[in-house]
Amino acid sequence: MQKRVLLTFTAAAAVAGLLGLGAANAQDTVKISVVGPRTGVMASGAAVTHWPGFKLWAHEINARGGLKLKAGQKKVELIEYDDRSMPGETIKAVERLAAQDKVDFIMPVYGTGYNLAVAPIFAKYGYPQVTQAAVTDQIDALTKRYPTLFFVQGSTTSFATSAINVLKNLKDEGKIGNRVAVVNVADAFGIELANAGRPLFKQAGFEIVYDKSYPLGTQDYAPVIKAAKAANPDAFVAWSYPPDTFGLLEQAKIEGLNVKAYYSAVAVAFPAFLGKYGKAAENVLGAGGIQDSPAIRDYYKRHKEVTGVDADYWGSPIYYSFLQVLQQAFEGVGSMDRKAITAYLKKNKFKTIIGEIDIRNQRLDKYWTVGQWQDGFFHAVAGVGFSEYKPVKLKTGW
Amino acid sequence: MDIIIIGLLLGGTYALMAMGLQLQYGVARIMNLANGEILVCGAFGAIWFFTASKMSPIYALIFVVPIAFVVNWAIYQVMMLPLVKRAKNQGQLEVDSILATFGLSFIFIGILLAVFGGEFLTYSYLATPFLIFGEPYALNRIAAFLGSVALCAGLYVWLHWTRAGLTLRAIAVNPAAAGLVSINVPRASALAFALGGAVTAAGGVLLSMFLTFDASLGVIFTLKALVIVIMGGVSDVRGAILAAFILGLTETAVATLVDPGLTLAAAYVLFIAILLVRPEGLFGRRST
Amino acid sequence: MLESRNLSVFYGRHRAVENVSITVSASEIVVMLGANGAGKSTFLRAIAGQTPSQGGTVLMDGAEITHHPPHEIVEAGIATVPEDRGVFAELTVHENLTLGAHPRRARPHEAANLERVLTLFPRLAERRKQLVRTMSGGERQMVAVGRAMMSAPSILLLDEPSLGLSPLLCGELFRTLRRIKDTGVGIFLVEQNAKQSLAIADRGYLLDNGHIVGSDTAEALSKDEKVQTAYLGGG
Amino acid sequence: MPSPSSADVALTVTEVFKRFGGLVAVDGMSFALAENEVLGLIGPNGSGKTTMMNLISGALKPSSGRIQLYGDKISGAPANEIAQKGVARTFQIVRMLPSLTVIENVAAGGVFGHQKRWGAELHDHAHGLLRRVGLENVDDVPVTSLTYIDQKRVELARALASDPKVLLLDEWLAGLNPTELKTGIALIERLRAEGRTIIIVEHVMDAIRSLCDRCVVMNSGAKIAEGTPQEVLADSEVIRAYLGDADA
Amino acid sequence: MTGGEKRNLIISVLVFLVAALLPLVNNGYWLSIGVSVAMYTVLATSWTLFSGPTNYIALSTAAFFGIGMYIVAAFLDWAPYPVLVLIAGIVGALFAAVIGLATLRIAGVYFVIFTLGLAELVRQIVAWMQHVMGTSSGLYVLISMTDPILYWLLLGLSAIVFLVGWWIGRSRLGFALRIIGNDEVVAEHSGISTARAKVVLFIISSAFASLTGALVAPRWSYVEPTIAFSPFLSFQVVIMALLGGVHRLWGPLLGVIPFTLLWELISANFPAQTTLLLGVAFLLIVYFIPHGVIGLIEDMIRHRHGMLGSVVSTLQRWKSGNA
Repeated sequence: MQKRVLLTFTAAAAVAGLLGLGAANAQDTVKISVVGPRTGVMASGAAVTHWPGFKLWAHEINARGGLKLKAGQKKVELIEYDDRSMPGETIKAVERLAAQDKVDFIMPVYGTGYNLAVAPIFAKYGYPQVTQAAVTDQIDALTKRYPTLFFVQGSTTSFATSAINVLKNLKDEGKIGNRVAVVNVADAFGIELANAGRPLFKQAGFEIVYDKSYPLGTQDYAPVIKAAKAANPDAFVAWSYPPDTFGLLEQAKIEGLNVKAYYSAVAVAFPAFLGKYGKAAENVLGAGGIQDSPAIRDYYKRHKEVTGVDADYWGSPIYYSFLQVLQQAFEGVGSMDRKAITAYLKKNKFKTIIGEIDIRNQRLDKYWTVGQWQDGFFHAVAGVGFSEYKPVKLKTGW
Repeated sequence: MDIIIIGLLLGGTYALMAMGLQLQYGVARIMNLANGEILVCGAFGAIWFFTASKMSPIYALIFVVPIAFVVNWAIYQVMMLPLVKRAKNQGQLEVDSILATFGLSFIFIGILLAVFGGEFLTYSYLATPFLIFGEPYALNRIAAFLGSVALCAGLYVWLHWTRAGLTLRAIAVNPAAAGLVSINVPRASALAFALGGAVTAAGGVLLSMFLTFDASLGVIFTLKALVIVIMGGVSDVRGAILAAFILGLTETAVATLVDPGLTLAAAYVLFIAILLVRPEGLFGRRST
Repeated sequence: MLESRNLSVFYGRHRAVENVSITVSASEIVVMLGANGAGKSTFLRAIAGQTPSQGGTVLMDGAEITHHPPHEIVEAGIATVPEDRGVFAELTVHENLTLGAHPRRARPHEAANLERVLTLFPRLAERRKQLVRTMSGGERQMVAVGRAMMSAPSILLLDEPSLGLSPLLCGELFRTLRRIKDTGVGIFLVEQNAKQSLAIADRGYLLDNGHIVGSDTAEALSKDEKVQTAYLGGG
Repeated sequence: MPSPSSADVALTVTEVFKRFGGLVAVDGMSFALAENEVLGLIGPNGSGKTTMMNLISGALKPSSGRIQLYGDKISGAPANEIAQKGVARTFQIVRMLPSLTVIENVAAGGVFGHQKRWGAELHDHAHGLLRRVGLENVDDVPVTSLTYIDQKRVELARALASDPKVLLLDEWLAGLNPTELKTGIALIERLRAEGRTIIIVEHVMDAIRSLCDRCVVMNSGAKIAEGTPQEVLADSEVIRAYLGDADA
Repeated sequence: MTGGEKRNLIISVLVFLVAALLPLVNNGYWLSIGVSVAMYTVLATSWTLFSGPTNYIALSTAAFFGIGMYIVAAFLDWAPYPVLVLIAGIVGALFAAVIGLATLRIAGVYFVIFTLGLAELVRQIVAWMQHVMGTSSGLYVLISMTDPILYWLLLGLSAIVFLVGWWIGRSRLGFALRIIGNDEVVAEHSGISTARAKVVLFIISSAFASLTGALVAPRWSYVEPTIAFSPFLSFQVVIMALLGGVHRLWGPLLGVIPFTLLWELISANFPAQTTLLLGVAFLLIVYFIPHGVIGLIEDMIRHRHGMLGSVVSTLQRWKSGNA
């Protein structure tokens, strides 16, 4: 037994040595690490917004010669790690980057739960954590708890509220009736949205004629859509995730669920959505949305050129904007001093492709929440903090 | 009526997912946890083909099926056969094959990621309503259902009416005795494994017409296929087909009559209940 | 002719069979007698290719078949009826018999062989569509022997064919074996039932603790006092 | 047949049937076993003897009928409960616990059965039993290294370890060579002399003659004769059952 | 207690004490690996308590782990955390008892998939209940739990697992299990209620998984069904245990440590092909360490050649088997 234990320790020590070798220490570049899911349940979402976002940003910075720091211009070296959609892996990877590899900067991870799981580590090592892919109702509690944590995608409730407001406005204008069918995916974000939305619908004077959840991984949405259709709604709201967003819409189209307002949460903003449904996507409402501008159009073009994939109309531009914010913070501070960067973020406003933004309060002051496909662009039709939005159109069949 | 038709359509989908695994486990005794990844490969093949050629994805079967057959045959020869030879008993082989194919599924995911990237891949084909008794159903699902029926029937006829099929059934029933009637068990097992892989990949092609895929999605199909195969009883392809349809009908009935939120829970309750009543599955038999 | 030369089988360090040499020619019945655990079944399984052997050789008509897989051994003309019968319980009688004709050597004569088997076992002709699982022990034994005969073997190996059979069925089986022998097939059986098997056999070997301890004509063996006390009991 | 209620009856089997699908393996068996008696259960291959033993030990449940141990119904109970009530057995094909040592194999029978022992008491008891069945200095040897006869001894010692009220020996002598057979018979004779209550299933007629007080003969699942060994072996029906048509 | 046992006990206590010092030495990266190792040690060792002797491959770890997590997450507003951890253990045990009693007839691969289905079933029901009951607040576990404390708690729990395992090994229950593992028929006929023994072990094993889930919940902060009931967790536990060896109490530990380090090595050095290489590493383990690390070590001791030699000989055997 003694011998074996000894042997184990020897082996462990040997591996430890190897691990140590992993961290190089040349300092002619700025090492920036990205942790996120390449595989597992979160991977497909990350493949649309997370990975290409960083790739485009790093490419553009390096193309213009690097980050302008006090010590001179330095190129960005992006190091990407796969957490396989497992929080335990995310925690280990971030801890390793912070404590072992001592990288210059760590980007936020992908997904609400994952960002919360690593928030203590970011806080402990003082890295600012500008979570681009996290939506929660606990912003107040969390930002108080972690002074390095920033939220830029708003709260669950704000998404539900905005979507319901869009419908309420239509109702108040007399364009649709007050019957709404609501379905949701029985997983974290879907459940949260559904639970936040239920009282709001009532307040807005809607009658919920159908309210059911369906499991993540459902392969046939015919029963859901048939039942929703049978309830004869004026509007249809699905607090949905990527695979079911596609499945629900296809079934709605086949069943002829002819509501005047069709809302589905996550993934309507994905380029694949338009690619798959083309004309049928017209006037579909979804979470996200972007205000059209030449800067944005240019961004989409560059995104496609550099990463080879289309950016979405929700997360991608937000990712890019906040990478612009970080870049300005890095260059404003002039070094990769984590504490100074955090402080800088809390003091300044920034100019980005989506306009001037402010995260001084550890949260974004304005963001878009509801978008609608109109003529091949997913226009923002509602949000928080903006004064003007594109008018909502009614859905007129498939 | 509605429930029955939707249930049958879904059952056809499930049969596509499970039949290949049934062959691989029932005959070759390999509990292939990479089954779902093979299905995803088939689907990706069809998606790639459709996007590139704009021709019916059904034509993708022409190259997906033979490739899947060859790849799976090679997997069996290179990876599984050493395990089969090494295993002292069925239990050992089961453990080894579960571990090995679990690793294999990682490799498949890695390759798919490298080739296709990680995002959702989907396309629209035959996504038009088709009226049966005045009710609309998705034409692509009906097409897949017909494909599934054809595949089930073809497999059944082949297994029951040809000598080669009889050989495979003999191995499924009593692998030890198969050698006694001059069946080259390793070769026939490789054939079954390859055929199972080809059937799974063909299922992927058909399912790609209406499901959305990404590289990591295989595990969902693997789980479903495992449940169906075990529910049906491992050594009879009829069990898997029956189980697939029972599952499709149950899920649809629960979704329509009770609560769609409980469909998958109901599926697992059904699965567990069947095992409690018949621990060897619907068509299974306790070894005598 | 089937021949084993100094065949040995080990299970780990445990010696099950050591240096066993036998011959079986066409048209003869050879029985190997031995108590439980003497190594008879192991020896038979080694010849049939179901258990690896660690020493010695097995020859069929002069060609070496040691270490060949079971299906090649059948192809070489050796059919085996194992102790558990090895039938396909979930298949029909007819399917079992069809599978028996799977070897390439047997396929051209499948129809004739089937005819012959069904003549040997008229019972099977009546029950061709029945699942073997639903049949009695005796009927299963018929299926097993019938299936072995479907492969048109030169040599038929049987492991304790009398096990689990009533004396009546047992007698019937042994009479059938004699008829099979008359068609030119060599039969090798391992048995505990010394009395009945010696009655139909031409020659016999005695196996004890993995070794051959005696061999003679069946007639001589059945009169041998040692054999009588050891295997026939007083009853 | 003695009445089931009489005090010296250890085991009664009443109208027991066992069907497997369509096959009737045990067909209305009834017999009784007196205390301190050695009963031989004999019959040709496939006559249902081992099935009968399995029914008594609880490895199988009867389709109908009743089995009682000292008036206490045991039929239908699981094997472990029957073992705790005092029935121990050996198996037709010797069953060792291969990863355990010899003494652990024996001790396995003495912890959970009729009489339960543990710790030093168990160890001493198992050691004593090993000596009684003729095994010395092998306590800590892996059981797989023993010869066939010695494994049979271990199995016997294991069955005895719980001090069972009724011992079932299922072809315990099968597979022994003539010398070993003598030793084996002597061993059972000693058990008989100790006054143990035993049912023996056996093919070796010499053993039946010398060991059994009484014999029950089975054929095709049913009892065809009962009496002293001499009586039953002279019975014409028994002879016919064993030999079939005198052809062979 | 024999001298050997005393010595082993002292060594074990020393190993634990040394392990307990880790947070004082390194409060960062190595501690997070330590947490991982401690967590999987509890899960794999307790898994082995049941599956080792019975040879039943249970893929239900995630079900019980998730139950533990959700109990903490759902009731944090109503009860103090330590109480919830205990409740999690008790609920896990009760649930295991029900499942264990219901599933005794199921064996082999049917049991494997059954337990896998069980985890999925629990996940589905929990997700559905969250919808029906409208408890979105139950998802956050925002209480402070620093890495050193979590580590010590998990280390303590693993010490308890080892003590329980050691106690079982010396008890009648342990002896009964060894007999069951050898031959269930003999066990039954020796008076052992094999059903009860198995259920008791299943309960013990599952309760530890629930406790682990409850302890880890605050570290993950946010609990959602897909994460809490991830089937990968179940697989990983099984694989680690099998890699180490399931016939000794400390076998799984010898799987957990190298496995965690190997995984870490791959994730750290090959970020782009992590999954692919994990798969390859996996296959190499299955093919070349067929009897687990314990088997490798025992092989080494038996043949007195180094670890490399042992792998090479396995390779040769494999090649010749393949030819």
